[in-house]
Amino acid sequence: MVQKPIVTADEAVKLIKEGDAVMVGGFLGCGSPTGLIAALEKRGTGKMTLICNDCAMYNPKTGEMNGVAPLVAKKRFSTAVISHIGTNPEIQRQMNEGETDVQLVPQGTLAERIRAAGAGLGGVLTPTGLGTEVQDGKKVVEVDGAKFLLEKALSGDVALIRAKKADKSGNCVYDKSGRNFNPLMAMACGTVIVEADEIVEIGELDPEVVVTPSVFVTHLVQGRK
Amino acid sequence: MVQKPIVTADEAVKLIKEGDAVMVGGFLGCGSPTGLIAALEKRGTGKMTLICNDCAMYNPKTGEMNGVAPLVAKKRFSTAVISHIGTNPEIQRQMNEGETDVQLVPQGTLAERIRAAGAGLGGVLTPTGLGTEVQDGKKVVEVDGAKFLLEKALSGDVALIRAKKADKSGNCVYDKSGRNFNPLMAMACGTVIVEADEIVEIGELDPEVVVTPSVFVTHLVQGRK
Amino acid sequence: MEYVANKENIAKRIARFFKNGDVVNLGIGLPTLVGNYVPEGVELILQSENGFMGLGPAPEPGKEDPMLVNAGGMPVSILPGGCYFDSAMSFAIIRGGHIAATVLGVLEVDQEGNLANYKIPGKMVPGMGGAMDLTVGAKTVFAATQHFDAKGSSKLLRRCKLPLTAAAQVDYVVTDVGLFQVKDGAFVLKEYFKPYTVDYILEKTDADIVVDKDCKEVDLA
Amino acid sequence: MEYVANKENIAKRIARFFKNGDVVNLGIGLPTLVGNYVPEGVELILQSENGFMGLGPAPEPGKEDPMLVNAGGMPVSILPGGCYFDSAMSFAIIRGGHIAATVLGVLEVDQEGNLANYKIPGKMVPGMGGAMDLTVGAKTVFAATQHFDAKGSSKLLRRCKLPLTAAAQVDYVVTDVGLFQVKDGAFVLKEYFKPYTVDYILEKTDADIVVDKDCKEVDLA
Repeated sequence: MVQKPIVTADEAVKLIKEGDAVMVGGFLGCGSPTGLIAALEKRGTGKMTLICNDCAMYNPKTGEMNGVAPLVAKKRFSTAVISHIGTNPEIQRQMNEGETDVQLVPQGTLAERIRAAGAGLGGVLTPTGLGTEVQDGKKVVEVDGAKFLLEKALSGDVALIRAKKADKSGNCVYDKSGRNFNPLMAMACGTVIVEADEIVEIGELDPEVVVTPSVFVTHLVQGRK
Repeated sequence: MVQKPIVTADEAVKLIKEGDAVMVGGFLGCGSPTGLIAALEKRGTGKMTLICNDCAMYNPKTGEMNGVAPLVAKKRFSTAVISHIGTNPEIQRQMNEGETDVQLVPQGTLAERIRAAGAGLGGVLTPTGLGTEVQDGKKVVEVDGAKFLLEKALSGDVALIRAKKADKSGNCVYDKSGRNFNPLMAMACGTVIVEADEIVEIGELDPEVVVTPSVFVTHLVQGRK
Repeated sequence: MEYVANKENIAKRIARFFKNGDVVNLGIGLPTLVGNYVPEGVELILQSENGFMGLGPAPEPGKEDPMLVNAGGMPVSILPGGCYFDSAMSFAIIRGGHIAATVLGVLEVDQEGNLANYKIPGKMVPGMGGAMDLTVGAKTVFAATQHFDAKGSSKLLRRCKLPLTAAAQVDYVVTDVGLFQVKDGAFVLKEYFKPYTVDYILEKTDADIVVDKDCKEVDLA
Repeated sequence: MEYVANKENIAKRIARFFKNGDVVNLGIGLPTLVGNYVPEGVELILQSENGFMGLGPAPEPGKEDPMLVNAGGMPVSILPGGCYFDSAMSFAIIRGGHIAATVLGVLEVDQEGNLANYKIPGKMVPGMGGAMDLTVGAKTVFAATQHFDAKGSSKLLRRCKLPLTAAAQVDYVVTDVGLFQVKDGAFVLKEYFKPYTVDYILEKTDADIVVDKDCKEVDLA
């Protein structure tokens, strides 16, 4: 099985260009690729679109933050497609003051839109959001008498993924509730960078338990210990 | 974790009623629940709808067959929603002579339609089948300039699933290429009967490697050794 | 009669709805309390929308695992028989109707079964997270709320004014004064909780209430 | 000049297209032969649409595992680095464009890139299986076919008459007489295979052929 390049976090984030749509795994910081996030924070490219479940935790009193919050604080993203921002007052401030365009998407819809892009589907029909503001501007499609919103596939340019283990061909397994959006985002971007806590030899992962097949992964980064 | 009833194959197939839509896992017989199939063949309920990847292998010269082929031979199903019948001349004969209504569905579309039903989606938009007979009678939906077929969710009444191991709560893992449609069908039916090669105690399956969460499974059957 | 907010009573009453083995998703906050009052002999299986089944209690201090948190980001545990999955599977379980019930907090709930619990325009816009999918997908939707807000206004309304989380999806509203079933465009009062009375509820609630013919007093103390 | 069918040459030529690490799905039958001719230093990663990556050779007789078969139901093996998945993931990989190429058999192929390979109405209706998804999803679609059928008719046509597997998806047609790229409504002849000539191909093929300016003879022996 062919190996994928193993690069440093700094090298990896150079693959991201200004204006790119960047998907970042994690749920309130759990399962976020912290090394890649730190490198992207340092690099300084702005005007990107962040696609993520949430903007992670940020406590303005203590300055404590996790997950993608440092990228928000440094305004690396001018648009966020996201399901929840309630734990990060900074992104709420940026939204309220018109500094960042925040597009709120129901969490299950976000998951399906990303998966659809990865699976070559144009979109899915979901009942979620019918009769709410989420419906605004969207097509309502009736199937056998029931109404659904047409939600379009959502792809990105680069995915930043956190795995527990990856083999050198790119097969990944995840760690507990750190799995969340990671396997979906790994399907939906042309460049897929996996920060793995551990990089193992090809053949070391049981083929029955691989969650993300190697075919999706383009680069590997050794996670911070 | 609450246990699911462990029943015999004969008891299990009594849950199937005449006219039910029955999903059966397996791909050319690999990963089919053979004990449940034998019980259903014996039971004799007819006029059901079979939803399956294929009609498995049947050699009319030797009489050898596998997977769901015995159910076809005994005409337990009057309708088949299926992606491939090329390895079973008997279903082709039934189709040609108008005895069985065969609805051919592209394999990837069949997988997504079943998953959509399990996931509460009304359907998906796929490029597969555009400009072919598969398009007949279906809605074409344009998304950002690209055309897709609207393929509706496909649910069933009962799913017959073959797992390698199930714990007593219903969590399942599968065996190599025997996985195929089994985890999808387990999501898409009200009654989900798992024939497991091995039934283990709750807690014996690693929570990281479970493929079908217990929530989908209603009954367990000990597979034939 | 003086109103005294009582979250425990809300949780207690909802907990009595469940039967052994029900798979339930409890929202963050008040709904989480429901888990504390499940009757003897009933085991709830909790789904956590960030990606697992078999949500267990918080570990002892010092034993927290940062990779195992609930949908509020707080350290929890997983029970034997639980399992992990990705967010698409998590919401397939939720949206696909595989969850017996969800219990959600309330900003406003109305007699059409509309729920508003995720947004106060210009003031609080946290995003809907998983709430919209949960409300649409769970077989039974419980809206769990104090009957009155801090200003004394009824949280049960004729028509929600805030942006909706979901339209016409709420099955039961459980407050600290009574249990209401949403049916045919009205709140059907099924139970009133001691010390409140039917008259008190009818007078103080800003919505159409139908008193069920079997309506009864229940003591949750 | 006499036409002699030569499946090996078709497979040999297609095999030269691939670069190291390409993920490829080879259809049952002729396309499977491609795997035998991959150049030194090029490792193909084969996807099997029934649910795994890393498809390896058939095991020795007696060592077959009935739970590990290819999409034709024949016993195979899995290579280190391979992994199993369900049919939805398998076709997500296929439809989502994650497969560099697919090689498919042909009943008819036309100069618009239409492919018919799954049905002869009233005669052979095996079902499309995964062929429609593969043709639509793979980045590059190779139609692999003998240039003529058993009756001597060209399998490359102006317009397919059989029901289509997919419309306008074929990128290359590789036969035992030449290599054609489908472009702007014509077959562009890129290579002709010894001993055939450009004139022979133009005369015997029932379709519009454009001879590429760099068209050359290739000896596949």
